[in-house]
Amino acid sequence: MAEKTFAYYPGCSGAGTSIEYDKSNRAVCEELGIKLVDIPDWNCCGSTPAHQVDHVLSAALGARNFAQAEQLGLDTIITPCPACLKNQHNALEHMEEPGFAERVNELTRRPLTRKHSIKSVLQVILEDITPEEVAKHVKTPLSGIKIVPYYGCLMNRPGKSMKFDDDENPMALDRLMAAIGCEVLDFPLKQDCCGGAAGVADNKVTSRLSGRHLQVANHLGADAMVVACPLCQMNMDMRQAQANAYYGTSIKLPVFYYTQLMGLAFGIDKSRLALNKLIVDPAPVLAKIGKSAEEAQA
Amino acid sequence: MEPIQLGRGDTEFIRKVEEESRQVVKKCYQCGNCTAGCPMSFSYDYTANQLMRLIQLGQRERVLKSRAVWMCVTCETCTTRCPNEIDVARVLDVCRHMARKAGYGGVFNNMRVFADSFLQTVRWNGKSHELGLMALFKMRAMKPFSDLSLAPSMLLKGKLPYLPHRIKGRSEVAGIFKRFSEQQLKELHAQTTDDKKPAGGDK
Amino acid sequence: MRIGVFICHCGSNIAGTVDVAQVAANAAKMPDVAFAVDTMYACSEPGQQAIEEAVKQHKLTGVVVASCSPRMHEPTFRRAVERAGLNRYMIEMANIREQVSWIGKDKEANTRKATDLVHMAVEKLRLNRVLIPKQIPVTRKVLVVGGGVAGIQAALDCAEGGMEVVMVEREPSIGGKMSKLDKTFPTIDCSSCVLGPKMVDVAQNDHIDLFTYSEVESITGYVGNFEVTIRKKAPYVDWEKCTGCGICTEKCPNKKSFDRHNEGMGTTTSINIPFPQAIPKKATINAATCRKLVDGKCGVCAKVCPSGAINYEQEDELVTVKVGAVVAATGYDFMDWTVYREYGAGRYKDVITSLQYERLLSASGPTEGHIKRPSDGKEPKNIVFIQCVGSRDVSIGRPYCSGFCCMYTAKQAILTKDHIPDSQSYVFYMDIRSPGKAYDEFTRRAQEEYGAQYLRGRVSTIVPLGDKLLVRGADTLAGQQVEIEADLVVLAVGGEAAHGAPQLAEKLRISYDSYGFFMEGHVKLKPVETNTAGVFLAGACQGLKDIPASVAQGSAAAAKALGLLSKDTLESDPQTASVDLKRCVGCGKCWNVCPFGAIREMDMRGQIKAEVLEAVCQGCGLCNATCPQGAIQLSHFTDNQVLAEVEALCRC
Amino acid sequence: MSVLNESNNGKELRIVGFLCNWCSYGGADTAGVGRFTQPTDLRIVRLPCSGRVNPLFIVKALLNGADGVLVSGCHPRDCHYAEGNFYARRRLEVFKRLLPTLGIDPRRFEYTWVSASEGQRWQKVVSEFTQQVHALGPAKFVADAPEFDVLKVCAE
Repeated sequence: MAEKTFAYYPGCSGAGTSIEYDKSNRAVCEELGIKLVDIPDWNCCGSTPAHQVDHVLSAALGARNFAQAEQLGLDTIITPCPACLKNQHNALEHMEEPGFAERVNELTRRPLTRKHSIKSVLQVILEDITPEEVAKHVKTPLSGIKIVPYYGCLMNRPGKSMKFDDDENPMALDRLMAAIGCEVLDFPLKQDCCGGAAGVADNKVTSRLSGRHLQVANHLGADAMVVACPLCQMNMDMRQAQANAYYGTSIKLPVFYYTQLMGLAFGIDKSRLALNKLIVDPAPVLAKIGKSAEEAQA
Repeated sequence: MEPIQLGRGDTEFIRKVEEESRQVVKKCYQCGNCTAGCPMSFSYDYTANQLMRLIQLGQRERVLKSRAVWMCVTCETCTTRCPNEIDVARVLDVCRHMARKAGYGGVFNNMRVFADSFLQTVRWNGKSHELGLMALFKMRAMKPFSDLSLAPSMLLKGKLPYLPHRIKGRSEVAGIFKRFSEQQLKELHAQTTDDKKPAGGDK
Repeated sequence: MRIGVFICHCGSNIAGTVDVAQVAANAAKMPDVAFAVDTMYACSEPGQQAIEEAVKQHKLTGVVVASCSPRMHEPTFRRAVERAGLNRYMIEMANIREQVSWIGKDKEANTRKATDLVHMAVEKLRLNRVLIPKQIPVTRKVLVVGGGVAGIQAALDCAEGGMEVVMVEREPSIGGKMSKLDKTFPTIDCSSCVLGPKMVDVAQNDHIDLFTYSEVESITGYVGNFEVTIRKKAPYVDWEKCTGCGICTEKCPNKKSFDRHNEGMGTTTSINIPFPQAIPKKATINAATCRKLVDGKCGVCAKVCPSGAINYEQEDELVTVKVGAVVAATGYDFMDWTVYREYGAGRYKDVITSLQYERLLSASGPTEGHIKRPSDGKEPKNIVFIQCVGSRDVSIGRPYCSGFCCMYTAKQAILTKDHIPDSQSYVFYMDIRSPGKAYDEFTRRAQEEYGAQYLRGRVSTIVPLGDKLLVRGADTLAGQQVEIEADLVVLAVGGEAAHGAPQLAEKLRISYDSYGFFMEGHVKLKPVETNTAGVFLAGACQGLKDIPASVAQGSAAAAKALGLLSKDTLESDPQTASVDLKRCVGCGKCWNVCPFGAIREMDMRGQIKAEVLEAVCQGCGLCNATCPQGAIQLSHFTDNQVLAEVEALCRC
Repeated sequence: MSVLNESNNGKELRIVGFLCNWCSYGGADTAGVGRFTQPTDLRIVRLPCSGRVNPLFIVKALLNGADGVLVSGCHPRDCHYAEGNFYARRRLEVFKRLLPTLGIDPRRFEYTWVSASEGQRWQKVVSEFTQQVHALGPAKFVADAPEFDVLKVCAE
């Protein structure tokens, strides 16, 4: 299969709180023949704070990354992080509006010379690789574990702007996880907001919101949650104890990045998937793989 | 509650919001769908649709002094489902920009302090630095002990590097911030000069 | 020629922004103008009399009236000049209201424009010829398309007036949407009790020829003389023999067919009679699911039918009828609500449409009038009604109000309490629209007497949680987000034009709006006429409306049809094309382009020439623009007349 | 404009509209009834159908001093006479392409479709076309139009 090459924007958290996402993502892309060329000396996209302060400032931070990518001669940037995606997607969209690009250029002093686009790694895997092709790479189907896919709010909404999957009932993770053998449960809160970055400012907010997700997932009998967003992962995994405290529950639900599970199914070495970085211990769930329900109980 | 003096609505405020957000707030017919779907509604003082209404009425102060403009997390549920195709999240974002410029929000507004702290680390390093951000934020927000319980496990797992990753082009990034601040100052100056002229309030 | 020009003030409508006296003074200088004056209301009785007197006094041979749109008052002024002894086609109008005074306030510019328009009319009139209409015989029979309550009313009224009626309905039974309703607002009348007798009247009326399970295939001709081809779809049952005994439906082994009458709330057999009161009460086979028709195995119905009516070989049949007028009463359909993915897009069994709910309420429905929710058959206690699903929503291209949902939702809330006394209804609404007689009192009763909790706000999403549905909405009056765990959610789905309406409109050559609703002749003054002579509208096909309004319009359309066909002959419009035989070279371009087949080839002493069939010509002028010789000319819109108008405008 | 009516302050231009009676003329009426303000330059010639428009009319208008010509009919598939506007579209499209060979800026001529219910659309069409013609300014006066064979091409 021909290799697909993209400019790659890892995002700041890839070196920190979501280091396991960055690692597993690189490993999975390699397996699927997606070549990632890191944008040289990329900067922070500004994330939520930048667009909360000013749209031009936010777009300027993104624009510098696009300018850096121009050195690579690649016009499509892909990123694993929906927040980075959304911010830089909006930067491009806003720069189409009259007068906006000029205001951005005043800040960056580096006008863009090419037409750029940005999409998520998930979109590339779903649309360019397809779940059918993904299934062909599976060495160990992850049968025996029940997962709930959680998409968060940033990746698909609003549909007329993001143009990926369904903005009310996204199915990308459902389909990919089914392709690697998981039992995928219909998760009614798959797109309800977890509170995002508000957790740092006030963790009661994230506890309140993500606690509902965890309870519903638990109620459905899920073994694990699968996400594609570092913010969601952090709120669901790292802050799971806070949510438990908030609601007086004692849920222990591992929260995987979808690339980690794909890597497992592809037989990629576990160290490259950084499973040990997860806060809620995934071991009991991983032990279930390949076993039927009865076996698992015994 | 003081009555809204309809004749004294701030039309310039309406125009500015519409211009910056590129949305037509008049299209809002107050169905409440934005409020209905808002995950942060519990933390608002005015609901999303009330904010839209207050903008329609030119109630600048009420909008910009509201807690809600700071609490919105831009999940865009409202934008996605608005029957009149208004990008409500963008309108609220623009209001937040205006509130910030007007100096509202205050030093104890956690959402504001968080944003400031985050961008400070980006300004210094070119990338955000989570540990630095945490320290900066917790200090500024005067709540050093919240989330403290998370630190050990995160540090242990190597998910919070002590030192920031610094990019080579950080001076370029700092330049973006510098020029932005200069612009803001200039604008602020222009505004304060304008303010000396008598203008309609929105009481 | 001696032309009289009358400049109408239309009160202040025109005179407010046009210097009418100046226009009259300018007109007096135009060629052939013998008399020019401004007048308060040209269309009023004194106004018309003034025109008549001026014609006589000044020996006028033609009249220009500058007033409103000719689409409004041309017939009025034609009659006026006719009374004064002129040919009725010796009048032209200048539209100085809709095109001048109402669209700009600059009096100077308006006065100039009005003068120009009068000048154009004068130049055109100078080339007008006397035209005499021909008398054409009419077929005194009316086609009613659609057998819902509006069509039924129109058909019965036409028959009552002594007219022959042909009714075409595409479903196997007449009755339309109303036959699916349990009760009707605001009186909680049983729907089938009030509609049933009317349906029977249709069946029993000797003047009404009923074609159900049929559609209009094509229609040709013109007012008074339409020829309609009807396609009778094959029911695979000889309806002459079928007695409606229903044995076939009892024995049919395939019981999983989609039940159209019950909106899919139950299933039905492949051969079925849609409902007990169906008219005609005849069986129809669903060819998509019938085992015999799909794979040749079965044939049970043929074996059990006591009258030998089953015929698997039956084919569609085309029937041609001649009628003088057409009443379109094709009703409406519900929009496809599954575009609301936030409401589950059909994935949640207990989110149903209001019409489906109507079937659950109905004693003749699949649950025999017991409200059981589709997922588990349990009786719901908390029922949420969401209004404006597919109405007043720009984002899905449905900006209009459907008009009847507020009322039927109130009715359903009331009935819910009647059926399940310990239930609680919640109604999400944006505005309660209840302007009919006793309507608003009805919505108040739903709240005050029946305890329905009304919440002003839209619903953002429905989330299934266990066996409940979490409805997340807003109460904008309380300024709060609200959540309810519902057992059943009923969507008040908005209406849209009946599927296939635009295609029928094209066959009938009537206009339709961008949503597919048929265009009336005039929004206010011609609500049941169309711009195609002889075609009338009744019911929701013209715009969504409730039962009383549909019935009223059915009667109105019938009155129009009866009036039209009350005479034995009609006058044809003489503004038709005619051929100058000297210039015609018989190239045939005109008869090739004529959309009506109104031009034919004829032989004139060995030379081929074109000939216009005056009664068939509709006066579009397509031939005129096509003729390379200028030999065929449309009366009153000849090349010379149009060019005279252009010249009046352009030559300095 | 006409002999009887000289002064127009040089602000107005001569724009001739050829409208079908059933849709566009009705649309213009609807715009009037709705009081949708429009520029005053346009004068409308009422025709039964856009199919009645002979390109000769447009040429005569443009060569005799009109600054712009607008033709408007029923939307395609919605013609009162079933298919008149299809013929119109075909003819007018060919005609528009031939305008430069007559020395006429093709932007001085537009054809469009407006239904009887589209009052607001009519307002928009008139305003935009008037603006377009004003941007071009007054047409240069061309005396005595020669006979053009191209017109016959259009008519077919």
